[in-house]
Amino acid sequence: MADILDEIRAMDLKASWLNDWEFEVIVPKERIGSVLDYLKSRTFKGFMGLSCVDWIDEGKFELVYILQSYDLSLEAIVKTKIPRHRPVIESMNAIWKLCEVYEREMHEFFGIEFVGNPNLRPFFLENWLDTPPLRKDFDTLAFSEELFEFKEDETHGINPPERIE
Amino acid sequence: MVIVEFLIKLSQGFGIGALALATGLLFGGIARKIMARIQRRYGPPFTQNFMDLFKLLSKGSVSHGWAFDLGLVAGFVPMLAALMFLPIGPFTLFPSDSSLIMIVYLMMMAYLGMAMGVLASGNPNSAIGMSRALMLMAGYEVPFAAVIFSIYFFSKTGYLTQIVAMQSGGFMNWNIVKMPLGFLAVEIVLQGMLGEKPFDQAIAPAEIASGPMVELGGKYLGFGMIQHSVALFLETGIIVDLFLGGAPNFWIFIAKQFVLYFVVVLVDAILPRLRVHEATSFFWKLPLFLGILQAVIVIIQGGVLNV
Amino acid sequence: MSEWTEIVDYFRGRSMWMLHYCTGCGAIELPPTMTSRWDMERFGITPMATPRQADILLITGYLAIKTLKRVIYTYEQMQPPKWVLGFGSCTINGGIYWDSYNVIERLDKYIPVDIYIAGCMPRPEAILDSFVKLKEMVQNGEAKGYEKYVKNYEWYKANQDKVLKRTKPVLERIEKVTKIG
Amino acid sequence: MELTPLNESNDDYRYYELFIGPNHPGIEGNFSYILKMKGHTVAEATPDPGLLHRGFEKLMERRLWTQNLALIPRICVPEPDVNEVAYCMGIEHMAKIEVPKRAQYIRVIVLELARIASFLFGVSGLGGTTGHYTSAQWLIGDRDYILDLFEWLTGGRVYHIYQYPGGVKNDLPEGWLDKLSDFLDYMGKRLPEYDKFIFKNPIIQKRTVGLGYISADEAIENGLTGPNLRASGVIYDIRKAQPYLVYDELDFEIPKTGDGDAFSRILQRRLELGESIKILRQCIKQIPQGPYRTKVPNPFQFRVPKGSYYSKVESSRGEFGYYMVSDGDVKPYRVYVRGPSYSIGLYYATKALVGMRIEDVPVWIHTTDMCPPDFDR
Amino acid sequence: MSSQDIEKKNGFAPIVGLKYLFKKPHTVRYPKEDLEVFPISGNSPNYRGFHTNDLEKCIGCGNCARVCPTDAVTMVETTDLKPANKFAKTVRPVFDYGRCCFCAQCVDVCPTGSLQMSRDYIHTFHPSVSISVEEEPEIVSKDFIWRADSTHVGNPGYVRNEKNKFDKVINFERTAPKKTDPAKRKISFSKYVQIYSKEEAEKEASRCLGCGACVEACPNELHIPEYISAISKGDPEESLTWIYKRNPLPLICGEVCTHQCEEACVVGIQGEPLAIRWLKAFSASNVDDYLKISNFLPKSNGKKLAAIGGGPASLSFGYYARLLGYDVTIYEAEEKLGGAMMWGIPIYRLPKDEMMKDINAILSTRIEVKLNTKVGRDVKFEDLMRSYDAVFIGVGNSKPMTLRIKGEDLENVVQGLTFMHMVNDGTLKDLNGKKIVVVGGGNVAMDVARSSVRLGADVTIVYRRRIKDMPADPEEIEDASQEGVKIVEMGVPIEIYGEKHAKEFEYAVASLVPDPSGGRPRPVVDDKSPHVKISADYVVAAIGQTPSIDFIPVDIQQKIGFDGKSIPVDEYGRTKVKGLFCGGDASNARQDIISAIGSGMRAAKGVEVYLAKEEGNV
Repeated sequence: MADILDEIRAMDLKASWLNDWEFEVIVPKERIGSVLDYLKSRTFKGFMGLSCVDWIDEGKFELVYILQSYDLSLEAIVKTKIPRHRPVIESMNAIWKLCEVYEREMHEFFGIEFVGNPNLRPFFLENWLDTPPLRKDFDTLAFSEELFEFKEDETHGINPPERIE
Repeated sequence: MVIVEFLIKLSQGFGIGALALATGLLFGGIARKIMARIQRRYGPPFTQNFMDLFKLLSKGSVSHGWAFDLGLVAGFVPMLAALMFLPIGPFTLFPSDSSLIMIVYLMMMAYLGMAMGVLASGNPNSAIGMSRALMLMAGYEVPFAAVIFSIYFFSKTGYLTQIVAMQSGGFMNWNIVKMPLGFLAVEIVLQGMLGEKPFDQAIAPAEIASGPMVELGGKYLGFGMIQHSVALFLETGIIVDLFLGGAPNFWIFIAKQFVLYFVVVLVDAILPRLRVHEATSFFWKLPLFLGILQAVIVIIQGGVLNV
Repeated sequence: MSEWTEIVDYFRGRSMWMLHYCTGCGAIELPPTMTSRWDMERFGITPMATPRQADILLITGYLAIKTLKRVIYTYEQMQPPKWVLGFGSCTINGGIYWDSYNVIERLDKYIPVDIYIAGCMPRPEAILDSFVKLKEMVQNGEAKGYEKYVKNYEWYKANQDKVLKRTKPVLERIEKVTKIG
Repeated sequence: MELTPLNESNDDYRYYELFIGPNHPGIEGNFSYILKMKGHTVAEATPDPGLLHRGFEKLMERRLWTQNLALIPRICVPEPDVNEVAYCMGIEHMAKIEVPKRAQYIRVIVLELARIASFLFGVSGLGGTTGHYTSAQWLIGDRDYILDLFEWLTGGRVYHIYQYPGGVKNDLPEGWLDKLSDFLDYMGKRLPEYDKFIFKNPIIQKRTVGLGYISADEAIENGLTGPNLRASGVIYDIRKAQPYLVYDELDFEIPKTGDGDAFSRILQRRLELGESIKILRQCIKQIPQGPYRTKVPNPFQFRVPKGSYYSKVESSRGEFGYYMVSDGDVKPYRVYVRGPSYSIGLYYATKALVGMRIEDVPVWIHTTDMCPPDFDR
Repeated sequence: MSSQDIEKKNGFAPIVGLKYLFKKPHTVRYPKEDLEVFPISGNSPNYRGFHTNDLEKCIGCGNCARVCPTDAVTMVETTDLKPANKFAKTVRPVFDYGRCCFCAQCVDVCPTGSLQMSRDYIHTFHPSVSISVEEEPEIVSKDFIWRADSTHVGNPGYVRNEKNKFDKVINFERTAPKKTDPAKRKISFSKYVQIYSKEEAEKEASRCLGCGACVEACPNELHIPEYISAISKGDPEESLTWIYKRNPLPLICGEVCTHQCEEACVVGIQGEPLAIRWLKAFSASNVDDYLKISNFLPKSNGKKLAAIGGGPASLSFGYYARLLGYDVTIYEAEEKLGGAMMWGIPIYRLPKDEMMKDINAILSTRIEVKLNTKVGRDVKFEDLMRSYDAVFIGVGNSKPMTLRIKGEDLENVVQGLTFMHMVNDGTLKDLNGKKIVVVGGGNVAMDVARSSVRLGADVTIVYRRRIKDMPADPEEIEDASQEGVKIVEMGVPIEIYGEKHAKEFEYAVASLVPDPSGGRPRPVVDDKSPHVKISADYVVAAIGQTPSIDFIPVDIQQKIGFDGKSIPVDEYGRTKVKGLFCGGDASNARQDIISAIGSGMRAAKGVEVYLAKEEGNV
């Protein structure tokens, strides 16, 4: 089992175990397609999910592909970072057709462009005109207050004791 | 005198209508109670259907055009008309005109009228539902026709009053004893006619959101409900007349109807719904087989053996 | 005439058909309420498949913006008299999703609500209790939300449009979303 | 709605659109498929999710790690406990918290009870769609007994909010295990009745056998998990393959059906229900005494060390996963929820529904036991 | 049943369902019937329904409001209750059931156990037809907001009371710092309490709920939640930044503060309070360069200030005045800075190098110090008043109170502070085998007793009331008795016998009479009280002291209204004389270091206010 990690490392990629059944691979953006393709050929056939993390301080989006091997009982977490200001990455729908819907979701929630994905229409949201909502710079409370017209009392009624500073 | 007679007939007609409606609603209510028991609960009061109907009639309603309204009337009136020719116990409004063919024809008219109405609503669900209802009708009318044929052949008459009269004189004279297979086929057909499971494809709430009824609301649904209740009374009544020897008085008539309906309800409670083509092909298999077998037996009995 | 109204109201209260529409997570307590353990059919309340036939609309919890649109359609399709029940915290003041970008805060800004039930989510007992209350209200002629809707249609419509027909971003954009092509 | 022919000149059929959901008794929850119909047959299915979208992933970033425990059960309403357990297990892994044995047993009990409840709920949905209302009434009625158990244990019927990083919130109440054992006896009596009433029912079989067949390879390719995958013949269960909690100490099997059709999907669930009862009986026998929670810092000071982890639990619908990222603060940096119904409901359905007759659509939906809130989030 | 068995089709199998036609339904006919499955009828015994709150027990800490994931809890000012204790706030939680998700996290985090949940859960509201649509949302949401009180208390549900308080998410057990064994520590003056290790500190800090009840209890209102939170985060530097905002002597306070905050700590209501003091010591001892993290920027505005006395008040005054840009000169009569901290506190509690770390940090802000310069003797007070823009008096209390009994003027009958001075400056080196009687129950008494133990003496403390009434820290008392100090309760000194030296000490065992005015019970000696004599080589009276401001001319003394016990000042430390400020024990109600620091800081602010006003006048 452990040799899969050696194989990946031999490809000049960073990989490490997270626990007995899970390892993560950090892949540069350009090689993501080939790495996923390789993993799929190495029994990682199940595509479990695609997530994205907004590292706003770094100015990067981190895409996280979660793959499952039913033969090895292993989970592979493949991560890649793309710049935040022009988030473009190739679509993986050539490898997994179902990647399409996950990418559509990430496009909607993060504004990431997936080149080669034919279907990036609005999905969960209707008539969304603001910043994609899962970005860190989107303030959901402010949005809610503005759109649904209610005001939040931030102090909870507690007046801080007056102190001489 | 003619006028007086006409008025009497008219009021009697109204009486029959009201009676059929009340009985149908009551049956519906009791059926809900029975269903509830099988489902391990108490269920609504048995007068619930009356309250539902009253409420529906008092509710606002939306029409979908003249065809919609007309269709509903066309669905409702033939059903009432058919009722007028049904021998209810000893009583028949038009004793000389209780032709079975006419009643069945009027009933079909009612369904077609209904079809016209709901199709006018333009909702695809009701279109699907109606096409299903008609397909189902094509299913059960065939075995029903076979059984009616047997009865015609057996009784040598098409008038319900005469068929009832022929069965007088005790249980052994009832057609159910003489034509048990036919009765079985008709009981299955009744399940389909009443649209009870496994033959409720036409309404199928989870598939097509109650089918034809999808656009019916308020008073329209109320009329639908009246129609259904009258149909319930009419259809069970026909079978009572055909197979259970009619009845010496009204109460026994209702009791017999209820026994028939009770079986329908029990089956309804334990079976799910078939696909529509499965249902139709089912009617063309078992009930039709039974019906034809019955016809053959009758023919052999009457024609060949000449019993 | 008033006797007649009373009679009508009496039967309306005894026969309330609810729309079978699970708008939110409170709907999970509806199956138990509908079925054998609690059996709401005892009160003459049955689920109905289409809004045309329904008398009561249950807003079972939060409404996403997308659902709000459907709910308004549904509500407008229902025939008067019709009543709306607001289930749980979410319909009253936003509930646990008070800060969510996709969930409305107060239901009665968009459609009139006749009765609110506390709880997250309300237990079957609470639901039954509210049905009994609603029945009494209907029979006393107190539940007139649908008339309110007609009377104040402009106000409701304005509120609905504010949420549903947005034409420009709600918040000032901090960063421009990059789009290609 | 009008019966408008769509402009497809090369086709003689009249296409029309039909909405299955959101306001439709045939759909699970508040979700919608827009079907393009050709007669009674589906020509194209488009899922229309988002009707339950609440932005959980955003809201979680705004709340403390433990505050989220009140939020996450709502991601999958019929089976909320898997969320809590998966989330807590993820936190425990990242913060390296040991969970006492007793707590792990209690978690297994809760998970398996939830699995039974979810089965009853799911199959009752099938009863509802096929018009087999009696079975729906029975199953939901019996599910209520499980909710009673939960209510006694946790104080809430549906949302238990019972798990906590490090264990469970409180110990089993006195007499609870006896009550559980009584319930299992009751289920033992009821199961043969279900079998006769539902599974042996010729019409149920007629409606489901052969419907929506999917092969093992296809199932993997389309991201199916859990009973849906196993029903296609891939015997993979996280409880066995990557045992978490104390599943490796318990003796149970993964039943094999493997026909890949709708009937084998519900049958798979039914057989797993038997295994769940077996597991529960073992738990009652084996549960050790002792502490039930490792004390962790209080909510305001509870910081999870920097890192990320994908924690997963075998729910009754499949693999429920939480991908969590922490930047070492009191609030999660990012939580991504992988709902088990996502791939089947939003992707595979668009393939599977095509060519299906309208009456089979709700049946198919209910045999896959999809749960819209878990992909709408 | 195997899978093949189940799979077998059977057309008659469903008939099994019909048997329920004749069985009793299992419906619960609510509202006629109730559930009967739990030990009690109705919903479960620990149901999470509406909240109840014991308003008298609640202290208004607001933890419920902060932990609420739905923001449903608001703390609202109330006027109709009397507070549970002196630290209790008057705010009480109000719940918005248009928000609440009944998760019970508020109950789990309630430190007093006053907040609980009931089994009641039904509340419906229907807006009346007459309400206008614009008002309706407000009216509806208001109807679901109410203060949790005892309305539902008769029907308890999800309860976290004394019995199952450990199910709460609060950690009630303190991580005690490592202490040297009593047998070992009683022979040495080296420090016996270890400062927390990083792990211990983080563990202890992680118990903090962050409610800030301690802030109001602290005489100087330090940013306690913030700095504890920073420790819990593993960042002692950030922690010290917070501390330094209001306390320039963190390590000293970390070691010897009277920690009022810990008395107020809400965790202490049902468990052990946080060791706030030790945590402060942890962050101070883990940072080397204070000034770097305190963001001190040397600047000067050309104004000059003088501070009389080298104790904590003056040091604090000096630091904050420097922060504002003033040039400060400290006049200290002794040879070392520190005042009471230097001479009054034994080194096993406060090693001198730790103390100097704090003091040197302050001095490195370029404060001028004039040691061995006693105002009144070496410099004239009037000169100071003339040559400086403002003068701060931080002389502390140096005039001891007397026992007022016979034999007090004997040799070897000394005052507590004098005794400690002798210990600290090394004049008293050995008390081996000597018997020492300490009169008093304060921290000074403890210091005297325990220092004497370390010098080899056999010590008895005689106190007028019970041990639990002693003003000294409970921890100190416990440590003292561990070290073998005998404590006599309710001993009222009667007489000291001896010719030249004290030989015997007599006290009477009093009985306690409740104080009618509500204070602590008073010891009363009557004829029946037994009298006890014990032999004593030293009698130390540690019963308090008063300020001595003889260096101030009498007319000014009168002007500022000195009554022999304290100097009256306003909140900015201003006396009634223009340009004269006062702080520390001389003017404070509480006589401890942190109050002194606070008064020094306020006086620095007061100087700013005063001088700004002066300039405005010009």
